[in-house]
Amino acid sequence: MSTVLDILGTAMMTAGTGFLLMAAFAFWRLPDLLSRLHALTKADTAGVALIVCGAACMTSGIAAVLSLVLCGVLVALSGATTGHLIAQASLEDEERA
Amino acid sequence: MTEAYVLALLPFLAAVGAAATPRMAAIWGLCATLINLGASILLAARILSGGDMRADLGDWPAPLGISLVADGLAAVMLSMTAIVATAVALQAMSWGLVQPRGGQQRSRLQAGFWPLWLATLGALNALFLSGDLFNIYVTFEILGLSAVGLTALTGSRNSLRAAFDYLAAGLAGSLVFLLGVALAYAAVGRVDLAAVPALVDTATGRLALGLIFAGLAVKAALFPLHFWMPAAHSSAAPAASAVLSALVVKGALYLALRITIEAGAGIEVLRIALAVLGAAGMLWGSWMALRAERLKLLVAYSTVAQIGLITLAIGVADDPSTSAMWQAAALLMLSHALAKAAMFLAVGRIAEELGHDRISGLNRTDLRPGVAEFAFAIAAVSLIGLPPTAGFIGKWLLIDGLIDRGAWVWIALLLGGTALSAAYLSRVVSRCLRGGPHVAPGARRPEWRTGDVAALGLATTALALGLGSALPLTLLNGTAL
Amino acid sequence: MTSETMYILAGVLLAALAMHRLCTARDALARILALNVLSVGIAMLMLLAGRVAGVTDAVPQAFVLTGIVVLVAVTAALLSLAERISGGDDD
Amino acid sequence: MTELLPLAILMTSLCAAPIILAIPERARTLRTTINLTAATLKVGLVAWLSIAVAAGGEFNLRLGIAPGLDLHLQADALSVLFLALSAVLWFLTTIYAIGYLEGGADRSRFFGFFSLCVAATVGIAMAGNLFTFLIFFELLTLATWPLVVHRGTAESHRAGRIYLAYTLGGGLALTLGTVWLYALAGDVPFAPRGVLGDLPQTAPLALTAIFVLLIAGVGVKAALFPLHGWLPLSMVAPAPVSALLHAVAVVKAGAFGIMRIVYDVYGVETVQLLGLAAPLAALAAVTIIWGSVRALTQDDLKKRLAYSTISQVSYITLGVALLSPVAAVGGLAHLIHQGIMKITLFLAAGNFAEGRGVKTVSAMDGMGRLMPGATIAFTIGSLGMIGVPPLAGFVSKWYLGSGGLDAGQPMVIALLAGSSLLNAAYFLPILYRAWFRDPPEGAPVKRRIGWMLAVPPAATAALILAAGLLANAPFSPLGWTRFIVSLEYL
Amino acid sequence: MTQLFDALLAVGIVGVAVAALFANDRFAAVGAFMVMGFLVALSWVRLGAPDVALAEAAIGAGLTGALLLRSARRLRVEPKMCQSRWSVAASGLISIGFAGLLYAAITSVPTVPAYPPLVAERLGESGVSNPVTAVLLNFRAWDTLLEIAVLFVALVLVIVVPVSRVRPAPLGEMVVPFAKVVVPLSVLISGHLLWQGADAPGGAFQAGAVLAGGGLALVLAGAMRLKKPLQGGILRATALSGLAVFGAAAVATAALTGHLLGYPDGQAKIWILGIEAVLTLAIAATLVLLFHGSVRRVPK
Repeated sequence: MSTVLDILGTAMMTAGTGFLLMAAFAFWRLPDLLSRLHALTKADTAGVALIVCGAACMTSGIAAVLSLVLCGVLVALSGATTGHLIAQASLEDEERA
Repeated sequence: MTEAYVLALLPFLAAVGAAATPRMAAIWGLCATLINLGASILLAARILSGGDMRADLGDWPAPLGISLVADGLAAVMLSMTAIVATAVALQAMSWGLVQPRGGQQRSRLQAGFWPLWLATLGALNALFLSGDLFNIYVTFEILGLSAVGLTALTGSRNSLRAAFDYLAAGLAGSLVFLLGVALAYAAVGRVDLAAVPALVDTATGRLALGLIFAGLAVKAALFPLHFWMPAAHSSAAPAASAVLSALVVKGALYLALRITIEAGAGIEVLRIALAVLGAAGMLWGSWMALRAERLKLLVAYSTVAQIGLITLAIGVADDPSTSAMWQAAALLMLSHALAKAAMFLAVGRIAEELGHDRISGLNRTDLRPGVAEFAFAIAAVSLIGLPPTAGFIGKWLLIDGLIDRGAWVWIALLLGGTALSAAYLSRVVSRCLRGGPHVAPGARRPEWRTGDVAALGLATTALALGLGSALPLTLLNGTAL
Repeated sequence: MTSETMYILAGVLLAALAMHRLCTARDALARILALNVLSVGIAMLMLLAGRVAGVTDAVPQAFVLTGIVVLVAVTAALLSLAERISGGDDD
Repeated sequence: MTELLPLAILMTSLCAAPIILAIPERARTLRTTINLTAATLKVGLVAWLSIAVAAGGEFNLRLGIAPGLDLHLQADALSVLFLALSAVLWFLTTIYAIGYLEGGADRSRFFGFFSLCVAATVGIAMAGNLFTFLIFFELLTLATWPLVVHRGTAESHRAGRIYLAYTLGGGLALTLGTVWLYALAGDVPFAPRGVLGDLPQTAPLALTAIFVLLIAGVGVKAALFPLHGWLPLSMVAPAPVSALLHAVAVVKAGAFGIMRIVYDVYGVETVQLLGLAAPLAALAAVTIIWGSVRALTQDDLKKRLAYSTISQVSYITLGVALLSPVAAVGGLAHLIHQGIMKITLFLAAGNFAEGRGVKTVSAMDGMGRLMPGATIAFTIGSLGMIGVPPLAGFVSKWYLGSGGLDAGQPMVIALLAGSSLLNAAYFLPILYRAWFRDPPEGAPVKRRIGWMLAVPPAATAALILAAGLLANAPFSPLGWTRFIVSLEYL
Repeated sequence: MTQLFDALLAVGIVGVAVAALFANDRFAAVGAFMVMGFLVALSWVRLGAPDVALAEAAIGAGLTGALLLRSARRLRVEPKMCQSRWSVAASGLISIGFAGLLYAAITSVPTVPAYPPLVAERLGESGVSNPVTAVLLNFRAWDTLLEIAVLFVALVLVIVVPVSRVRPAPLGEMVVPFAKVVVPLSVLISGHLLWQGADAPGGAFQAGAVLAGGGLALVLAGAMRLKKPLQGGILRATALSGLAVFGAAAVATAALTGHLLGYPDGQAKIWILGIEAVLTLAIAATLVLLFHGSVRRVPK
């Protein structure tokens, strides 16, 4: 049973890292701020969620799993809020400019 | 050993009290300063009779725990700080004991001064007592930060800019000092002062000591690294600049002296570097003081020169285990602290009376030179190091030791420094006396204020200290070598 | 090249770069950043100096912790001074 | 109780100084009473001390400052000589100064530093070792400087700056010499016939260098030839200052210093051994001649007296440098005689300036008729300086001359004769103008000379006569110097 | 495999540090500095110093980053000092030489730290099992007291002497729901960290920093009206209480056991936890006030 979980875990974590790499690549290539922001928040949250699940599979003990889930929730929450705030700030700058 | 605990802790607790109740800050300040004076005198008496004392904090032995070491040198430094503290507290009293509610600008100056000043006092006491290098690093941080607070107190634009440069340079100096401590830890695995002799053997240890001295050079405004100091000391409030020039700079000099005592003869290269930098600082500071236009700037540059002199004294002293030449540096520090504090307080009073501190305008005929000018003149005498003062005894011991070694270059430099300091200080005193025969009939002498009493008291103590320098010297003999 | 020597190299480079930047920068923010990076570099060296046979000595950790807290206090003071200088409000 | 006497003498003026400085400007009577009581008290104490010392009393007071360094007050025969001179003359000059500065500005400051000066002079007189001597020597510089710049004009400040440069430079040389000597010989007390023990054999070169440093340091105040520049310039100071200080206290302190160094530090044999006496005597001779020559050309009265002081003080140095007991008696006696004579001249010159606004020699016509009292005093002083027989000047020159013969230096007689001629050359024209020329009509009376200004010159003139006529009385200056020299050369 | 990770991490740290130091856009520099802080925290976890990693992440990168971001926009850009190329090159050479010297010094002599055996032997008596907390709060408690004094002096400089009227504008209502989740969480986590500090990585400083993070979220959400003197007063009182209580505790221990900061044996853990609780609140309040600047008391 544990080997299946380990394989599943590593698979999920590699997928998560792949998402993060794609987010970085997108950040580098995309032209303007808003599209970069869009790609970044989405890909990052997904990538972190996958890594959290992968790690949860590999670790044992409910405490570790819970703290991992907490990390995932916090990253998702802060990612969304900061994305929104930066977008709002850049819009205000454009109006003022 | 309870006096040492009182000295180390009381100022911090009083600082918190002063910050918590801004309108009664002056009462906190005065009581704390007086208790501090009493404790330092008791400590000195106890050391005179009983010899050195060492207390391990929390009963943890030396390398692990921190130990407070109270020996002759520490006692001299503590009583120096206490005396200058009382005078500065007296001067600050002129801002009124209890602040009226709503007094705008004055209350901010008052509310801010006392907590920062008590924190400086506490940091100095902790520094002089501490026997652990990292602990000294933290005391340097408190010292730097509260000194910057004192500089920025007046709120004028250039005092803030000077405060920023002071804090940035101070932090850089402390970090270099911390890097030195880190290397010392890497070399010998422990950071208390007892480990300093072991540092001298390995290359890493010597580099660590070099870095520590570099950090101290920045903190003590030694010659090439003193760029931040004149602006900071001349733009601060009078009581604050007295504290900055007389005491805060002494912390770093004290530690340099303590390390040269602990390290003994091992660090010849560092000693010569210190002596050369000191001599250069002395000449350069005097040269700038000769050309200074404003009185506060002149006194600030004279601090650069005097620090150069003290560092020269530390650098040329022979190996402490054989000769007592290092005591000259301690005596010079003591006399400089008293005289410079008196001078800055007097300059503050002169600026208050005349409304400006340009040297060219010092002799308005409708205001005859009063007590402040007289205190300035006496302080100048002990700064130059003329006979009855402790500065003279310090220079005497120094030249005496140098002659035994036949080091004529250093003696020539010392005498040159004395002549230069006589030149730039007599420039000011003669300007005060210049009045013209037809003195205006209404000419009056400014009346006495508490500031004058503080300045005159300090200046006469500096003068009389020369005759009574047997006391500090016997104390210094009791230092743990 | 054990991992420790790499971290030592990182720490040394951090310290040296920060010193270089400190000497050449006049801008307030740049000097504050340089000081912070220098402090981190020193903390790195302190920890690595205390690392023997895979175990990091607890006392340098306490030193570094104290160093970090001291640094945040001084940085806050530096920033408020810098703002006051450039802000120029008429307090 | 009596061994505290030296301290009491020192304290009378040292404590008076801060009190007078603190007195507000308008408290005139309080200031005058303090001044006079301090002066009379000092004269009384000095008299008591001299009786005790004559009876062979020993006075030693020590205050330890650092290991191997202590402040030492000692009253021996030589110090009593200088003490008597400064006490008596300070008493007279205080009276004169009170009168002179009537209505002037900053009098509290003046009298404060004035008594500080005398305290320093007393300290120099009673110094028991070279270290204490150095402390009071520098204190003298600090106390006299504010008096030189007292008038506050730009010119007085230029003179003050030059004065400070010379005296502080000399102070540095003296400090270096003293520290060097202390480094070589440990504590250096003043004891008859010197204390250097075997040092002259082991380190002759160092001792010569120290001797040069010490004499240079002291020579500035003794106005020896190359170091005398400050004296004529500081005549800008008010009359009492130039009278007491630049004719008596400061200059004599320098000469006294030379005596202490030659007699009580090195001792006569060591000076002879190291061959230092000849150059010193030569330097003194040059100063004597050079001072008199410069005095000839000076039109300003006080400047002429200043140059004459430079040459007269070198008589004392000459007496000391000849190393013969008789010359020593001449030198020591001249210390007193020159003091009395010079102060009479300066006080009289002060009266001329105050009374008639006469400051230059050319304006001295007919002063005999306008201000007879002052001119008589001036005449007695001048004749004494020239060395006319019954007066004090003649006595000391006589002993100097016979001392020169005794030391095998016949050339000294020629020197003394020549300088006496020069003295006559620059003093007699003044007397001729004062007595044998009629005054310009309608000369304005600047100020009526009160008793305070008239009495002191008369008193000092009487002293000159007494010192000359009663020369061999036991308590006369000559008698006392014989007593000192008998101790020194036994 | 782990060596590759360490190598990557070390290179990453230096790269980001170069970006932080030499970037000419201020926000990029501050951003790079925060990233560097987190990477360094990661490296310290790798080096087996979790307490310090926590502190570096929370205070070094988080709070300092927040302070820098707050001030970045307000600082006037001083004109680029046209330093002669010579001085830049010279200082560059000197720093490279210095780096080489430093590296040689550190690696040349094998350190034999004197502390580990002592700490291990005395850990039992110290009342806590986490060695770092034992050193901080017991063996070298005097260092910590002085460190709190440093915080106090910085507080006085920024608050009592209102050196600057710094006031971060609230960032708009979007932060309020974010704050609603984050603040209770930060209180929970900081309490956990405080309690766990006795035997596992954690302690007063880390807990204080997390609590300050929550406080910052509140301030940015504009929810915390600091204008009213009452609220400002309470915050200032808790901030000052840190040094006051620690000092009083020191005096009490000196009275009880004759040694300054020598806890009566057996009750060390209670003393330490009590002090740490007060310190957590004090550090949090101080850091919030340092961020928020002077609480302007509206003059009546």
